[in-house]
Amino acid sequence: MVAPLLEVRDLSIGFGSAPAVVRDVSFEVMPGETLALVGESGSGKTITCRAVLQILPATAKIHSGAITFSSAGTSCELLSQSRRQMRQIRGNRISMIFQEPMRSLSPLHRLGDQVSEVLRLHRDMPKSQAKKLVLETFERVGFPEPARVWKSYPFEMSGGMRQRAMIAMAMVAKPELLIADEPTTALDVTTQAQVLGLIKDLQKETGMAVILVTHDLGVVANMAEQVVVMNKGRVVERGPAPAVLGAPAHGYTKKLFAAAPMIPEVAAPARAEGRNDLILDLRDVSKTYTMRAGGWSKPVTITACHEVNLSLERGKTLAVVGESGSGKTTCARIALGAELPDDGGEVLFRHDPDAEVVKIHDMSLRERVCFQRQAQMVFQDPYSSLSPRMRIGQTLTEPMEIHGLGTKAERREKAAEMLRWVGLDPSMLARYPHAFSGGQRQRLSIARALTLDPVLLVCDEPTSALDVSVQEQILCLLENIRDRMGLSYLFISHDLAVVARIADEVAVMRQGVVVEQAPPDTLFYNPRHPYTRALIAAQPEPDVNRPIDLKLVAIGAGKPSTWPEAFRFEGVAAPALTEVEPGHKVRCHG
Amino acid sequence: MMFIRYAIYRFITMLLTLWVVSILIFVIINLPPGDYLSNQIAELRATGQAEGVAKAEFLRTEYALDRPIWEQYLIWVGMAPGPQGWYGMIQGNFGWSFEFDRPVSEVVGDALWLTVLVNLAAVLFVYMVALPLGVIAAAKSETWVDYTAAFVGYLGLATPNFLLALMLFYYGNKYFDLPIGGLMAPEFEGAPMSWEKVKSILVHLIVPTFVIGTSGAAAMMQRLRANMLDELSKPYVETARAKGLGPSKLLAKYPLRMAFNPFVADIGNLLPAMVSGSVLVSVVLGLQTIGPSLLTALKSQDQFLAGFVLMFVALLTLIGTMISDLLLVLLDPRIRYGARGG
Amino acid sequence: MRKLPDGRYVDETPWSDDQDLSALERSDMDAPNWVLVWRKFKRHKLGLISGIFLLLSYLMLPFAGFIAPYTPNERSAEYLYSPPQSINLWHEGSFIGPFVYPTEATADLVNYRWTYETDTSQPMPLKFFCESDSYNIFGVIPSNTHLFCAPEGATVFLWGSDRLGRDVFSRILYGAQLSLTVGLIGITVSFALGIFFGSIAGYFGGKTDWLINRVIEILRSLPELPLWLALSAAVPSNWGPVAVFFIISIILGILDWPGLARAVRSKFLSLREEEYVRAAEMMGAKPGRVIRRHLLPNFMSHLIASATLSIPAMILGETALSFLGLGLRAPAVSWGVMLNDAQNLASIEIYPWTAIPMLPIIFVVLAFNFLGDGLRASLDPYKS
Amino acid sequence: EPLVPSESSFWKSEVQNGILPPVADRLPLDPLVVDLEAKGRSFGEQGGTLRTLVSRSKDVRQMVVYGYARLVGYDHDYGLYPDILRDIEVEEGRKFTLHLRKGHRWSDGHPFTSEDFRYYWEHVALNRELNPAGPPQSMFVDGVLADVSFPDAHTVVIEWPRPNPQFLPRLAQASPLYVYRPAHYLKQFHAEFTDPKTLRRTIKKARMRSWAPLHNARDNMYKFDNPDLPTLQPWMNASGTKSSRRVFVRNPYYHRIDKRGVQLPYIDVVQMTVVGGGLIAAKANAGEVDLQARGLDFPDISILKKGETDGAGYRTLLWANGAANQIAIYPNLNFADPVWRDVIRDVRFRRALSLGIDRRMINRALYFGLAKEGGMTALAKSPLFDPANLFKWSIYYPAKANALLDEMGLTERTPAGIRRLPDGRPMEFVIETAGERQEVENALAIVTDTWREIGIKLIMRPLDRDILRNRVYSGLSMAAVWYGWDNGLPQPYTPPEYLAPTHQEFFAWPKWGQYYQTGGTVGEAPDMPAAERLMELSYGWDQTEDPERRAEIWRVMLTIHAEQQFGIGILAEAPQPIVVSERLRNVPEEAKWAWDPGAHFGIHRIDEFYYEDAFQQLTQ
Ligand SMILES: Nc1ncnc2c1ncn2[C@@H]1O[C@H](COP(=O)(O)OP(=O)(O)OP(=O)(O)O)[C@@H](O)[C@H]1O
Ligand SMILES: Nc1ncnc2c1ncn2[C@@H]1O[C@H](COP(=O)(O)OP(=O)(O)OP(=O)(O)O)[C@@H](O)[C@H]1O
Ligand SMILES: [Mg+2]
Ligand SMILES: [Mg+2]
Repeated sequence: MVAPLLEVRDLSIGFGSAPAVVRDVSFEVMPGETLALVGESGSGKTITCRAVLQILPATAKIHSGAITFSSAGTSCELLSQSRRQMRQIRGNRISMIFQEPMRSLSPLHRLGDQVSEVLRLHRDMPKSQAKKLVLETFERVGFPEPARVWKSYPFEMSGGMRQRAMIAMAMVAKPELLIADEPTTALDVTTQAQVLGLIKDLQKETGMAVILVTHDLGVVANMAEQVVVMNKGRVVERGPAPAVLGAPAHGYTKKLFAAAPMIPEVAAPARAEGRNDLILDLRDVSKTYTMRAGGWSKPVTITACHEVNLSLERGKTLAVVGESGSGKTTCARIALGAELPDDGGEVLFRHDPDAEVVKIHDMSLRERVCFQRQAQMVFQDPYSSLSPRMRIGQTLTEPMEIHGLGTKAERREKAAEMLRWVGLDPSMLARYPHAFSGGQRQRLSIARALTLDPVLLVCDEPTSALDVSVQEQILCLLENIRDRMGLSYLFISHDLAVVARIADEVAVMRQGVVVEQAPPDTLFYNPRHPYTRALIAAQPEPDVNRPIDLKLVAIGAGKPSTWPEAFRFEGVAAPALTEVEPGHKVRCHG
Repeated sequence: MMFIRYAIYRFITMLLTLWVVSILIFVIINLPPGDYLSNQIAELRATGQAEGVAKAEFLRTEYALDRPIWEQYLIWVGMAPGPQGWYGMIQGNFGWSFEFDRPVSEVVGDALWLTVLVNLAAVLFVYMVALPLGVIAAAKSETWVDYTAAFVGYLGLATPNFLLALMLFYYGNKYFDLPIGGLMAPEFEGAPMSWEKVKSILVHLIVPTFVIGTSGAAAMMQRLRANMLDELSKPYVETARAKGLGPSKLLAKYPLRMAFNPFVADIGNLLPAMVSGSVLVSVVLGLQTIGPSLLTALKSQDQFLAGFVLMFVALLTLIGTMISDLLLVLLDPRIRYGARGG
Repeated sequence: MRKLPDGRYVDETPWSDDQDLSALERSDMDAPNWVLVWRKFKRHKLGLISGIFLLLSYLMLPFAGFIAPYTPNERSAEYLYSPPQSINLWHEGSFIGPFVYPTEATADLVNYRWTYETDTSQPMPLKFFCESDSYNIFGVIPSNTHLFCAPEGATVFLWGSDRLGRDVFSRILYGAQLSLTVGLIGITVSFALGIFFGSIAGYFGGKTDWLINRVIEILRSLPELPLWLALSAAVPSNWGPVAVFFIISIILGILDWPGLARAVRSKFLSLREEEYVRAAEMMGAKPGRVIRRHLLPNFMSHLIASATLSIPAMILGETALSFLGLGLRAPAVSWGVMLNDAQNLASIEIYPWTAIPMLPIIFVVLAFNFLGDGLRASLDPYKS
Repeated sequence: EPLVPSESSFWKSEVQNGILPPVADRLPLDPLVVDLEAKGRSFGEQGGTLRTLVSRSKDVRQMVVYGYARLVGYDHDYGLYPDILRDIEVEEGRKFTLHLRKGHRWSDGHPFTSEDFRYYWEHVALNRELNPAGPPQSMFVDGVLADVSFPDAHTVVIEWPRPNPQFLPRLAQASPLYVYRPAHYLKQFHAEFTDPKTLRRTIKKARMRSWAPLHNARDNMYKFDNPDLPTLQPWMNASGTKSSRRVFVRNPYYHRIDKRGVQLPYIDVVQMTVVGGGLIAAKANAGEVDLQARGLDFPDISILKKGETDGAGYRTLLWANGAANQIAIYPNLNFADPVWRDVIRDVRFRRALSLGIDRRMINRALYFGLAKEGGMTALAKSPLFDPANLFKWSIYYPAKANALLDEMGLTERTPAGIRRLPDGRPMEFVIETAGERQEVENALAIVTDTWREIGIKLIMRPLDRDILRNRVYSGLSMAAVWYGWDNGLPQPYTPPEYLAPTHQEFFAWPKWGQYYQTGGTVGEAPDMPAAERLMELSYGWDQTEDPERRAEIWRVMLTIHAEQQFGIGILAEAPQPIVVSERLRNVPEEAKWAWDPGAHFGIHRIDEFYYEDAFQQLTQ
């Protein structure tokens, strides 16, 4: 029998004197095998993965356990390795994709530099060759313009793009073991398919083993040979994927799988129409950025979105889906006035059916304060949007403090209440943001947005880091509030199942333009645009028996220039959006 | 492109600022009552040297000191004709030093490069000592390395420069045969460069560099340490560690660059602060920098000399600030100089 | 763990849906921030010790007169440059409580120094809670009781006496009153201004930034030296040295802010682009709030370090200034004044005890540094 | 017997190469032959390098002071004798006939004749461009300009209608009145002698604006910073101005020789190095000087003695300071504040201040008791010395002081025990100092304590020297500290003007001094009887030639000062440490250290100092 590449035995990790957050975790990874680590948000997946690489937070303590890494006939105990030996392993033989790509990339260094560093370090490669390889990898993780990425800084990238850069960084040196901590949360399904395909290719090519942390059971079904299910710091079930997925044995596993959302088989009845009471209206919104890189040469401009028209009715949910980097976040930020649209674009907001229209792109100070109370945002990258030196208690009470709501005690109470709403314990109020798991931070972000009881909520992938059961809980919460208080959502997501569930209207974006827009039932059952079709096809399903063809899906719709005649375009010179049937608009020629 | 445009814009601003500063400097050096020549005359009278009085009176008209102050300013800068025609700084004439009875350019000439030398040595010392020590102190915070570094640094800070210099000179001379004062053995002054001269300069530089440098080094070290400690636990450092970067390279490439921001902002101040900070040190240590000339010039109100030296320091400051602004843009790509909310 | 036949393992411990293992103590949740910080600070031993040391030093200030056996300008004409005397407990093998041996000075006119001879046959016990020269507690309540004084016919110069026969130990105690307070005012002024202007320049950018930057540039290129000289002539003559120094240190502070302001500005220029700052703004936070709650805490370490570094500069500021005829002067007593008196070779080589004031400076400075470091560490979110 | 002067080894090669004439031809026909034995000095050999330090680069002029070659100069007994001059005849105190030495030459070998005096007088002093303000004040007596004539190449006659008792002392000062110039050198810069074209070229090269400043810049007999300027001093400047070490080499044409025919100076080279003032003691301690007094103060003695015992190769001599007083307080009789002014003008106040000073304590604390305690008056070495003056109102007697102040009606006191002025302000007596001397601060610290006993609060305010002076002159300072009169050793023939309100530099009466100095355009006329009396006396001294009468006037003036306490002296003749190389000879063990008369080392004639084992040096 082959020795396992990595063997984790009875690992327990705790913070300070508190009870351990990871308890007696054991699993093993065979060479070339993919092990999926699934489980509840905050159950210790990330900590376990970090323990393998010995990059735990300073305050974490390994109480017990052993991690053995064996390859090429030698095996070593990672927990007792010297730092020097550890450095030889990190990045070289084991590499890791971190969960929060924005914070995990250095803001001052270009992506090319950061990614190619691994090669220079461990592969002893000349610069030019390293660059070539990196550009190639960039291309493989789905960047249309690798050269631009090479000289971009992380803050110039969209969430998904950063994540892909992170993936490229981990894979470019072709390690023996790849630890991927939720590598595709910020990716649209086609890009996700492409990335997963790449991982599989590499596995075939080099015999790489993978620990894949994910909450997307569809991905698990498509990728994993082994599954480890974690809950509250413990492994509750582990075994071959077909077995676990097919017939979950443990109570938690059962619950988890039951919660997996799916695009409903039959069209859900459309909700009641309430016409022409727009709370938010984006008209002809475009945004171009100038790249910071290249001080001496001519400035490079990037069109993040182009003539986007979106309107959100009061009490409704407008979902935006689309390719990573297609300008969704940009639109959302413009909608909230965090960014100004290029000249000509207009953003109109009416907080109350009878109220005056406020021009978001041109607000007076008073209007701004007023608007900021009514419209809130859940950021795509929750970690960066939480002040690192503020305790969560302060962060959550801050919006109320700003607007002078309630007494101190009331504010605290409300903060605690909010935490409970999103499924966290109020005792965490005194913690700092870094002491949470990815999914917990995402929930904090949601909690913060809700404290002010806004009328408009812009959610930029609010549940991407949540396991399905918690996601379910959050979605219910959002729906609840919407129905109770008439909240309106601009909802950005990659998860079509979630969109199908919550949206009243869906806009599909690709390369800065909206290519198709319709209510979900129309869209999901009668997609017209080739890109929309590709998206739906790429949605993985949590069924081992129905794997999607990653290759095929990854090609997706391909480049706009390869699309059928009716939809084809180059650059931003897209055809106009035409209404093909009532409420269903598609960008096509005539 | 954008960078070049910014640089040009910054340069023009600098010139404007320099002009404003020149006015202020002129006002300040003329602030104390009297002027060089009246003081000179008083001194001559006090010591019974009636002889020189006539000469001093002569100089007063010669250098337009009898005109209203604004006219003196214009003449000094070269924006108005003086008694001898257009003869100001714009025309490249820095005026006359009454104290040394020579043209300012001659008085200052040699001292200028020695000043730069001493201060460069001090800056180098600061960086060579403070940078690694600060980083190490941060990396090994709260260990004996850290504490020793802090102790030594603060020892230097808490000892008055002059006392420190005196001690170093005294014991240095006693036990290591180091020279006392000066920047080179006098026989090398004015002599062409030679290996011996360089050696002499180096030996003479030891104490001044140390004295001027210690306070700067301690300051930089401690602040760098604090800034580094802030950065060390950020996730991007972990990423770098996960790549398998060695500790020194890791520290230097990622957190140090982040922590460096406040220091880049301070580059503008580095040289001028050392120049003016080293004035007193130079005076007490007898270094032939412009420091002593500046102090005597100021005390005796030798206005053209003082004015020139001050303008020189101001120019250094302005250039330094400009460089620091430009570097800041290069260092941190996130920085935009636009107004908020744009 | 139980192994199922199909090769999988299932956890057997009873599982229920709602139970949280990461529950902390409840008290933490409601404790105000400073309590949490204090709890962390307490664990930083060096910082704590330094803090206590400083606290005691400051608490001592009003009572300096009580602790000191002499008043600051009290001269013992017969004991110039007396070396430090030791306080002994045992005399010829028998315990007789704290006492000193009397000394006698003779002028050595060969080497031109005072030589002291100790008469070890005559132990003279110290007096405690004795009455001697009067001083003011808190600067107002007159008193003449001292903790201990020299016995009749002897002296008690713990750290020697200076050129005029003044007790170095007492002067250090009195000097602390000025050195530990006046300079801090300058720091406060410079920090307040530096942080204020630096943050608005850095945060708002644009025209505000331009304007503040020009002011900074101009201020920094303006020479301080001539200003001091001008000032030394302009200060009204009947002002006491302390008042002069007080004003000077405020002016020092006013001139000193640009350095800090630029550091703050540059850091804020980059920090303001952070996502959490955007988030705060999108919640409607006013600039003041963003600066105070989001930006400044992220620059706290630098500020704390800078503040501790300014302290020696301020304590010693006078020594540099006194070259220019400013700064504190006798009869005011401060550590800087004392060191100023000691700035000659003789003090280094022949009367080294006159340079003792360096020690309290170093101690105070180190204490401030460690205190600052402790504070920094307890504000550091990444440290538990 | 005819002297056979011997050639110095220093110039030997030049002489051999014909660059220089042999020494016999270089000396004047009638050189000044120094009688060393009479002074108790020994004959020396030529050679050696003397190292000394100064703290400012403009202190090169100390070489003119130390060298002390004057037309007439003081001898070590403070009598005036011709030096550069062969002889001087004085008629009625108003006509001075100067006889030059035949064959005397400038240091560049050019003859020194009456032509040099003529050039000075006609083309420099009287030239309106060079001297817009006219000839120096010293050439006027009661507003009448001297009449100068040049009967022959070696005679110059300077006369006034009325006696000019100050003329000779002026010529002998440390910083003398130069009534001659090296004409042959300076003419090239003078518009009347050089054709405009050449001159313009020179002006341009020197980066000057016109010929007058150029001439002025080249003509620095006292500043001594122009190596090209010929000189008559024992050493001539041989260094450019760039270096911090100035080198002075022996003047081959110097006019003094010893009885053995050895041309002075004995020492070949003087090296004067500019170093930071604070380092002079350290350098001396390390044995890096051969003769040093400047920059050394009494407190340095202990460290100097230590260096001596550590074997740094020097001795430390203690000379007595020649100023009338080491530390004197000058209450400003012209102070701007009327209330204070009235108080200060009350002689009882000044006496009380003086009585309230514990001079013994200060002496002991600062000078090991080695200085002379007492008020400001002529020093004991002076024939005009009177012990009564020394101690008048100058004994520590607080009770008497208190009584005097009470008598003035200053009986109101603040709670802290400070007396109040008539208008109720507390008596905070602000004394401004130049902030240069630690002794002053320490002395005032002691005075502060004893004055507190008489109800006066002393506030000391250190300022910069120039600022202090400006404040005093404009009546803004209440009192100032300075040295006593420069000349503590007056002779009956010493003009006593500095005791009368004729100088603003006497800080007690700046305005009266200005009034006199400017002929009444600035300042105020003296309006105190004592001051007016001093004025009269000074005038009376000028009017008489009789030494007895002059001495009498001197005594009266000194008594008035002692009675009035215009300047409150604390102590005098404080020891001045002099570091002397162990190998240096002919340095007096005990002497006065004084500026004028004295010229510091000047009257002790450094040119007669020599090295025990001078190694012979060749010209560089
Ligand atoms: N620095 C820290 N201090 C204290 N507790 C921490 C710290 N970091 C993480 N935790 C806690 O440890 C637990 C496990 O965190 P971990 O990041 O491993 O969760 P996760 O399984 O990756 O969750 P997610 O799917 O949400 O990313 C969480 O409850 C979290 O709150
Ligand atoms: N500050 C910036 N400077 C330059 N380019 C930017 C900047 N912000 C975004 N972009 C570019 O704009 C485009 C759209 O970015 P956006 O963040 O809106 O994408 P997105 O649709 O949210 O993608 P994702 O799903 O990956 O988050 C991307 O190509 C990105 O590189
Ligand atoms: Mg995680
Ligand atoms: Mg996005």
